[in-house]
Amino acid sequence: MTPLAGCLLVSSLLFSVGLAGALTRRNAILVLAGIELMLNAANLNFIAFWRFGPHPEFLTGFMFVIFSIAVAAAEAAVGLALILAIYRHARTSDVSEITEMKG
Amino acid sequence: MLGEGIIQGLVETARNFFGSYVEKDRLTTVQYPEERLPLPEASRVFPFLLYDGKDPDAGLRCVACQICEKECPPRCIHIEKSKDKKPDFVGKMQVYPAVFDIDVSVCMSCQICVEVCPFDAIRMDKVFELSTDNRFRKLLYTKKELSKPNEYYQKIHPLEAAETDERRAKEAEEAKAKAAAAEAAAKAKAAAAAATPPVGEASGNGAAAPAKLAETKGSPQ
Amino acid sequence: MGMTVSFLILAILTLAGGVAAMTLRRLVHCALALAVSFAGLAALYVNLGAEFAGLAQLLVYVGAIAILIVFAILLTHSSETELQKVFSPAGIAGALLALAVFAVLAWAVVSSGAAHSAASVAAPQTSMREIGFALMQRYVLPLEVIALMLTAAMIGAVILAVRPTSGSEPAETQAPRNPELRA
Amino acid sequence: MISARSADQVFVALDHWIVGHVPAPFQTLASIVIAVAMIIVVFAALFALTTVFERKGLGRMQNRYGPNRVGPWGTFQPLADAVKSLTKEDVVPHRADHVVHYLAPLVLVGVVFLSYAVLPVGRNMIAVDLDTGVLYFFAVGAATELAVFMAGWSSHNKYSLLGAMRAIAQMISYEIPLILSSVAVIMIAGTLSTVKIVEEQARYTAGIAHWNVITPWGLAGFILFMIAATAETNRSPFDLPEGESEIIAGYFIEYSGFKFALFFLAEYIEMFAVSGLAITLFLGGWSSPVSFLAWIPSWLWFFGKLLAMIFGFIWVRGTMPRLRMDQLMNFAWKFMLPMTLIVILSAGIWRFLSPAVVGPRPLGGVIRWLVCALVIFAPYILLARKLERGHSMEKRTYRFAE
Repeated sequence: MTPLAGCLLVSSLLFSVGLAGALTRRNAILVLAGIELMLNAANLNFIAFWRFGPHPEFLTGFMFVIFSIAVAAAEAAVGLALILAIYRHARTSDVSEITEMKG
Repeated sequence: MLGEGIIQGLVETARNFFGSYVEKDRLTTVQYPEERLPLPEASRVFPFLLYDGKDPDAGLRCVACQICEKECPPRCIHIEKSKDKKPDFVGKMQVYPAVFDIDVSVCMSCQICVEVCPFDAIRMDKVFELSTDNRFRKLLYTKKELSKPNEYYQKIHPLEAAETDERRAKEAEEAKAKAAAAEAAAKAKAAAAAATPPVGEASGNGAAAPAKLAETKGSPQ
Repeated sequence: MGMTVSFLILAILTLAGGVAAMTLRRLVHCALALAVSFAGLAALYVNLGAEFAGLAQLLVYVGAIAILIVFAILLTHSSETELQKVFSPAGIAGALLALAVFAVLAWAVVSSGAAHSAASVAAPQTSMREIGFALMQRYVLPLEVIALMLTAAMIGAVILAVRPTSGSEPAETQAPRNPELRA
Repeated sequence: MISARSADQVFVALDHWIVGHVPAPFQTLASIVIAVAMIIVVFAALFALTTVFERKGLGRMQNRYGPNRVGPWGTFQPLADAVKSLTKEDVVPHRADHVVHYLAPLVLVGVVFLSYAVLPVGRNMIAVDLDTGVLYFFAVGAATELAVFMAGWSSHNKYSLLGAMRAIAQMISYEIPLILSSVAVIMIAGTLSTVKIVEEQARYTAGIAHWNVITPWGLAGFILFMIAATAETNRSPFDLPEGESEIIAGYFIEYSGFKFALFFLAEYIEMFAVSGLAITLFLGGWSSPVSFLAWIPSWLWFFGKLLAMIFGFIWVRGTMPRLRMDQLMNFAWKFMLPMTLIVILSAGIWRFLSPAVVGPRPLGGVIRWLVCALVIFAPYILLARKLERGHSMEKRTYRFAE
């Protein structure tokens, strides 16, 4: 197995773990954590492709990761603020109990 | 301006810091075990027993009256009377304590024992370094450890000791005078008894009693 | 050829952290495991030659996001409640779905030619100077957009998370719903 | 100057000599082990010394002696402290989260020691010369917050949790001015490598070194950096995470014996690390301030500056009372943050007022200095007046003080 394939496999495994967490856990914070894990798996892919790709000198994948980290920071901040607001509203952070907008 | 006060404070602490190496006044700590501040005259911790003269057994003022034992609020004094008697400073025969223990871990230095003692036998000490590694034996002070000479008392509480000594000297003198008077009276009595018959004595007593009664009735109460 | 030992160790650490973060019962443990996973990923980036990205990952994820998550857990009192069983029917279904996704992804990785053709490239020499120039020249527009977005996100997060002071309008509208909140 | 040169490089030569005697496959490992061992031994010893010097210094500032019983002038006090903390019973609360409780001090100490990897303690004396040195320092330092949280949360004690929350809020708030004030230096030096930043400052003009601290933005940045560093390391007057009178001891209440000693160690080691970074960024690292003193070994310069910084920390601790939580946060966000941004602005102006713009050296340099100083000082006055509005205090008199 080449290093690139190894990286991609690790990344896909991490993605699946994040996905499983986001789907199964009921606490909103952990759902967010699962999403962060998936985002990180994607970042690992970018780094791997940058590192083993044909043109590392253009820094494309690298820059994508930098920007992605910045976006993730913003996402986490807003997401957790949302969870806090919802918690204050509904007194729970369990996503399966927040059913007020259900049709 | 913002930050001015901080600089003033920093200057002050820096003055303290560097000043402490040149000015002795900036270090007010007394290095206790080596240096000691003199204790004030009035300082008093834990009682001790006084004795006169050289021999702690012979000169011990305590007569084992057990007033202090009864008055002691935390009950830290334990006294056992002796079977025999010995003469006190005025020559009267008194019992003396066979056992006199003070548990200094219980004593609260309240000084009540000193105040109730009619014989000036117990006084407050100035010792305070009584901590020890054995809490069962070494904190129970026996008669031997408690007995201290009058000179020691004069040293630690000079004013009080002088007052006590003066009083005791007067008492001793009075007692001596009384003894002399008693002796003289006894002698005179003996001489009188030899002169007069016993019947006259009895009648004299009988005449005196009604007179005394009338006297008390007549008083303004 | 193949993967180096350090890569393997870091990958296992990262995955273990991720799995622990998604399966542990106590939420604070989950957050700590998540931090381990993030740190492992940062080390992986450094291992792959992306020093700057790895350190940025450490600074942002471990230093900020993990802390944010921890704060959120404490502020929502989630650390005290016992959670659902991990092996509930929904849990098994989700896990199976994730497994399926992984199978597809792994199949794609293993069978694609691209993963094998790019065998071993010498580690690209990227100095901080180059990264800086790239950020300031080629990627200056994304950089500015990101800056704007971060500012917007910060303001948004503050507005969302700030507790409405009693007397202001949001508190008035919320009051009948949960009166104990104002106490 | 041969002897001076060799005295300067004596440890480097020793390192090379030892590594040269190790079989070839293990040479990298040996050099790593030597670097790590040296860092741990030297800075742990400095920690031991600092504890006694701090107590003596504080004592002198408060008109007392400080420890003077163990050994001559109390210098063996750290040994007694070590024996005491090692022989104490290790008490763990019954309901504590034992694993996390156990790990927290280890993580903290480990992380804090990691940051020494990029500190140049002398010429050619650095564990790893990273291209991203300063970023590495801050990135590794970010993990201390998590360790503090672990300690506070796992103890299952409301005071330790409160202390941890305070500590984290404080550390996050002050990390921003800390990083921003070092950004000015990074901007001027054009590199994140600590070695290059020091080399940049080790140049001499007319016998005086190009230390960043002698520029207006460098001076302001240095002061802001040190304030932020004091808060970051939870030292007085920003020690309210461990405020004894309010929350007993903060996040490490439930630690005793050796684990408590580890927390104590981590706190001091972190202080040295941040001081070392301040020296690297602003005080010219291992370089001497004037060129005729350059014969003194570089590591002596570094450690001399470090001791001076430690004295500064002790001095501040002996002077100022603890802040309140709201004062702390207001100070971070309303004063430190704007001021660090202004420092960055001033550094930018400094960069563009090169001699080509303001004229030749002596006069041009003075103009440049004054302009940059004004850029910092005018906003400072405005900000200070705004902050002081409504807070003016009359001079107090204390009835019983005199």
